[in-house]
Amino acid sequence: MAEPSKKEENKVVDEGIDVGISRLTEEKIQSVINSVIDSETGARLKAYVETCIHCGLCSEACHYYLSHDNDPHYSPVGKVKQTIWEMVRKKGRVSPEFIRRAAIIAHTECNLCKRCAQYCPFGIDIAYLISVVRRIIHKLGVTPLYLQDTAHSHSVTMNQMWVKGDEWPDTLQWQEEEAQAEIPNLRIPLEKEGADVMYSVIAPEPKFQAQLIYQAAVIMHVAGVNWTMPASVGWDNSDMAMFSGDNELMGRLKRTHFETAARLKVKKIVMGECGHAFRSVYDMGNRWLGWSMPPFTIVHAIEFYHDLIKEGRIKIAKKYKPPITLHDPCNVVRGGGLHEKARYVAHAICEKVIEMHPNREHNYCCCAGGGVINTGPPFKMTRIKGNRVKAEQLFGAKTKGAEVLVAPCHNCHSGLHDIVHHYEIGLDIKFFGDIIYEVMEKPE
Amino acid sequence: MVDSRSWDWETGEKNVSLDSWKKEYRWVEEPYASPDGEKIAAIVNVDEGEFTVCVNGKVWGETVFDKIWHLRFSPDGRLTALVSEMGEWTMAVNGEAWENKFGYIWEPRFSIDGTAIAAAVQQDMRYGMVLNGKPWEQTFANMTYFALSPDGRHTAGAVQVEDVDSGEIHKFQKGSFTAALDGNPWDMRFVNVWNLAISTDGEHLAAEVRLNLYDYTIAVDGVPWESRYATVWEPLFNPVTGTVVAPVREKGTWALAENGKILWDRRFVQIWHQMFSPDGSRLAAIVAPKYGRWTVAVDGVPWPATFATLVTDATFSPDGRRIAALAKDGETFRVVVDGNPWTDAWDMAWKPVFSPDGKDVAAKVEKKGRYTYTVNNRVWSRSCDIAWDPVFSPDGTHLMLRTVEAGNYVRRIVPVSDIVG
Amino acid sequence: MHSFYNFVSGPLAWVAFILFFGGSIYRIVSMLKLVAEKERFIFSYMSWRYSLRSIIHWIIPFATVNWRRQPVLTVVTFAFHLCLLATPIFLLSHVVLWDEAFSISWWTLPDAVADIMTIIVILGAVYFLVRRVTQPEVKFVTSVSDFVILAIVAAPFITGFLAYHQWLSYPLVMCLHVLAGDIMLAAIPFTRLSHMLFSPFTRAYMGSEFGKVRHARDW
Amino acid sequence: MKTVTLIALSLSIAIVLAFTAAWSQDDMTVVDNAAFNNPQRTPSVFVHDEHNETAGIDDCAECHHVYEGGKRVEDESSEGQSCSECHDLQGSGNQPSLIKAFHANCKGCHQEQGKGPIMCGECHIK
Repeated sequence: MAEPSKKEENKVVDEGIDVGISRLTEEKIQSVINSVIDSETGARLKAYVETCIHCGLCSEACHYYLSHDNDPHYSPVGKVKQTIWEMVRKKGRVSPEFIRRAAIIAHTECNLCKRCAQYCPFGIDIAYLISVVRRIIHKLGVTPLYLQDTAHSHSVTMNQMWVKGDEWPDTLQWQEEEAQAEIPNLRIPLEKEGADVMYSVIAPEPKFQAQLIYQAAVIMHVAGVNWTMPASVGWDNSDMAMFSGDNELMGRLKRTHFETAARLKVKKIVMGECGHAFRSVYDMGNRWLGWSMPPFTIVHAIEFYHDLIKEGRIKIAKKYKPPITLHDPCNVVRGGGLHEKARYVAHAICEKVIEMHPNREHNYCCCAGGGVINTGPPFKMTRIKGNRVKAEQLFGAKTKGAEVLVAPCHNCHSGLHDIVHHYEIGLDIKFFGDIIYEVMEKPE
Repeated sequence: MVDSRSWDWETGEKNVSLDSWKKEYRWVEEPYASPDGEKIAAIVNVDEGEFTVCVNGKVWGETVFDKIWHLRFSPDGRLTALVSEMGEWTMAVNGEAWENKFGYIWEPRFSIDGTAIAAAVQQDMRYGMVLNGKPWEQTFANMTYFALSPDGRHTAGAVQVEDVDSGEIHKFQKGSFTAALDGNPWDMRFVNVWNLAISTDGEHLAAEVRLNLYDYTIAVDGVPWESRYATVWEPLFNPVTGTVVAPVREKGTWALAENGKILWDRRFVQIWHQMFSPDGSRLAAIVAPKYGRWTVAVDGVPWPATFATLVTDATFSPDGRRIAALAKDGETFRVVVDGNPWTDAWDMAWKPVFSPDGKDVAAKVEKKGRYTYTVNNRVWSRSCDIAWDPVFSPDGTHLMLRTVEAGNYVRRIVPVSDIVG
Repeated sequence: MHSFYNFVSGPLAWVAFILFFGGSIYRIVSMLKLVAEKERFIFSYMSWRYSLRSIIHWIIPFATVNWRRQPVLTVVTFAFHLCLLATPIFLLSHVVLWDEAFSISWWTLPDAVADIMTIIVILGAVYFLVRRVTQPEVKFVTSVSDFVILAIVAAPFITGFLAYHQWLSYPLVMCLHVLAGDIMLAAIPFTRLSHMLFSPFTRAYMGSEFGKVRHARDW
Repeated sequence: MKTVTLIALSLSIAIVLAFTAAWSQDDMTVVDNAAFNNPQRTPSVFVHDEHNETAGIDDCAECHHVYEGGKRVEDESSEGQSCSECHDLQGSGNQPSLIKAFHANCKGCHQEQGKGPIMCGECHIK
């Protein structure tokens, strides 16, 4: 086994991990690891483990590695070495303490951002290997508390935030009423069968950021989009089960989402500014269900705004003045290729766009994604300290004059907020929707 | 079933002008046509925070509500909506609100014949079902999935019987949910309960249950099947024998199980939306025979034709001999009958409708925002701004087509032969 | 010594070649079978266009961000791998042996050039060795097997170099050279030298996923 | 490999027989490599008389053979000629190239006899 990492000195206490570990026996660990490896993995795991030449070239891809002064424990391959290699090599005969460390590595020291996949000469998908570890951690019942609780919320309510059946339509009607004060005939059409677009969001929007739904409704209204939102489960496109390794639940969530779109007879699913949800509906959940590509065209907010602006369906009254810098979220850029469209939108709505470097597919992760922010307060500093390099990158953009940081992804938003705050960078963080709502032409 | 023999199958065309509505109200929401085609209705805004429903040009009842949503005709032709007055919610039927009011009401359900109307309700942060205006006596901390029996006499819900605060993951994993029939919960606790089904006779309740984070099965009347699965999908009662059938996942593939025993020999990449023929003798399901390919399997045998994107809205003919469904390839839909896709591809299609004798199939379809109908692989000559599902006459010779064309609601009785040729 | 030489260059060479070709085919076929059995979905995403796009970027020096970030390593690794493959194939002495044995022959490198290429391979191996023991991120993930496979690769070149220059005990060095070559060939399919076999596939898959599904570059 | 060795063997016996009766070359120490434009290796060590004496070769045609129409001509030898007169650098048809002919002639016989050098550097000494 690897020598312990420096940071193990200050052990975090997580009730999900600690209680889970206390219930483990070596036999249980062995049988779970082997059953996952034997029955759920195949050529990928085998080829990735056997092809890796241990060259370490993935190291500099990882923001954790860079932020920890190149501590090899945080390099992508280093994390693989400390987790799945060992499990494979020892045929599952690892200790509960090893599992504890593996849970912390897989859940809080990797965002599954796949930047390393772009740095490995062989194209080894290290995020996949870490996902296998998370699957094992799930099967062992050692998932961090906050993330597991989110998965439980998904399992009960089909949304991420324990939003109950009545609270969802109630919130939409409340936002509709609010927006009608600004635009009297504005509607948030619920359950409108045959609309062109189903608009889906993640549960933090109705729970904490209802103004985002308001803004989206205004954009939809002004652009004249024939849209609807479901009043049943299936409205939430988020998916922490995907990150907690609970694939069965991931499939259930995505089935609910897609079948809601099918029931509403829409042609497209337009989704809010969320990254992981895009990964879930566009790339992961559909596959578990047997769809090689999603059964409905998935349009992320970036692409949606891009099309609306390009087609002249929304017009910009006055471009946004403060210089902005643009954060490329991994799941929609490295995972969806929306970087140029994001720039089109940014330039269309803002007077000045200052690039941060690296950018586009090579942007540094926010360190919140991949379910890491959902491991909650116990690991907040893990995220912040693990992403000093992001602070440096943002500071670079700030030095060139950026005042506002646009992050078209919820997880990025929250993660970057912590980074900006902790490192005292002094950037306002906004969604595209915030700015579009502010600068677009609206009916008098 | 709704008896359509008393409907007017003689008059060729009836019209209701909709244009005038727009002048009368601040806004008019999307219209709904009654099952018999005689009425067209829409939620309309009278003034700020004042709503009513306009039915064939006339106002719906006396009351103006603070908010109205989910306007739907029940199968028996009553017009229902969820309405709010003075901060309280209830169901209004033909303009009259139920006496009982709630903190919130949502997801209304109709029985097959339309005589029963149920919905989920919340009052003082307690949850239950309401059936024809009468709520359950027992309420729950949360309720997540709902069902109304086919005959409309019973309601069920997945209910939380143990309070668990968010963050109490270990307590949650001990089980806090169960299912309740008519408000009476089962004794057993589950981690999760989803997708309830009530038997045809209304006596039995089945649900998907999760026994711990990893083991799933079907529970019937509170008793789980002995077999455990990696996961399961919605259970379904055989309408005749009363056995329960559900898709189950084992070792990464799906099978269909009946009362805990594997039913079909063949396994699939996916199985769901299983359905019995009306006489219970045939069982079909939407399946993926291989990754990324979809079709319908009948009694375990998939149609040879498979489709890339989606198969949905499968339906048996009344005699149980034929099956129609919709298949999506890329961005377009086709009607598929007994495995044979029809010629025309559409931007959207709706669930196919069989004639009572099962000979003819009709479906509402849409291309580039224009709606029309396709019958037996022929297409109706007209296209419309809005359309509702086609309805066959009891003798199967005519179709009632309900459309909106140039600001007019039109109810047409069209001989099937006019379209089929 | 001659009988040993005849053994390593005769029967043992046959064994080595059979193990190399047979083993390579076996490994690739069984890996593809495993995909077909357990991860069939992978085939749905494979694309020639994006596979080649990715492979081409990664086999051209400095065509990817990471190659540009690591200029010394890039030069060394490309020189190393190119010489590693080309030298034994186009070495005159080897081709002469092929010609004698099977009457097949092809273009050959001048011996002086091959000599330099051999030195490049040896120096490359030294560079990798030094990198392994000095770079913390490489050292951390290094196991004994990494030194073993490096030795397996370096051995035929070191012995070949010594044999060509007839330094040390020529017959012994020569025999060791052939033996080392046999070992390396046989080891390719069954050690992590199999990256030679699998990397085109892993690269192609990642390229396909990035190109076809993710609409992004994987370099 | 074995069959090849056999073929080479019989060939070399023939060559040796064909050449032995020719003139003696007591001054010869290496094989003449003048025919090679750009020889990659040092000429092969070959002390003619000493070799033949040690090897007990009397017949010149043992090495200095003559072939016609792909068949060895009995009782004829070619010791007056230079090897490269028949064996050009490329080789053609059944006619081995010069390198191959040398190797077959020398190494082939050594292999068969189980005597004499067979590794490259044993003849091409630096």
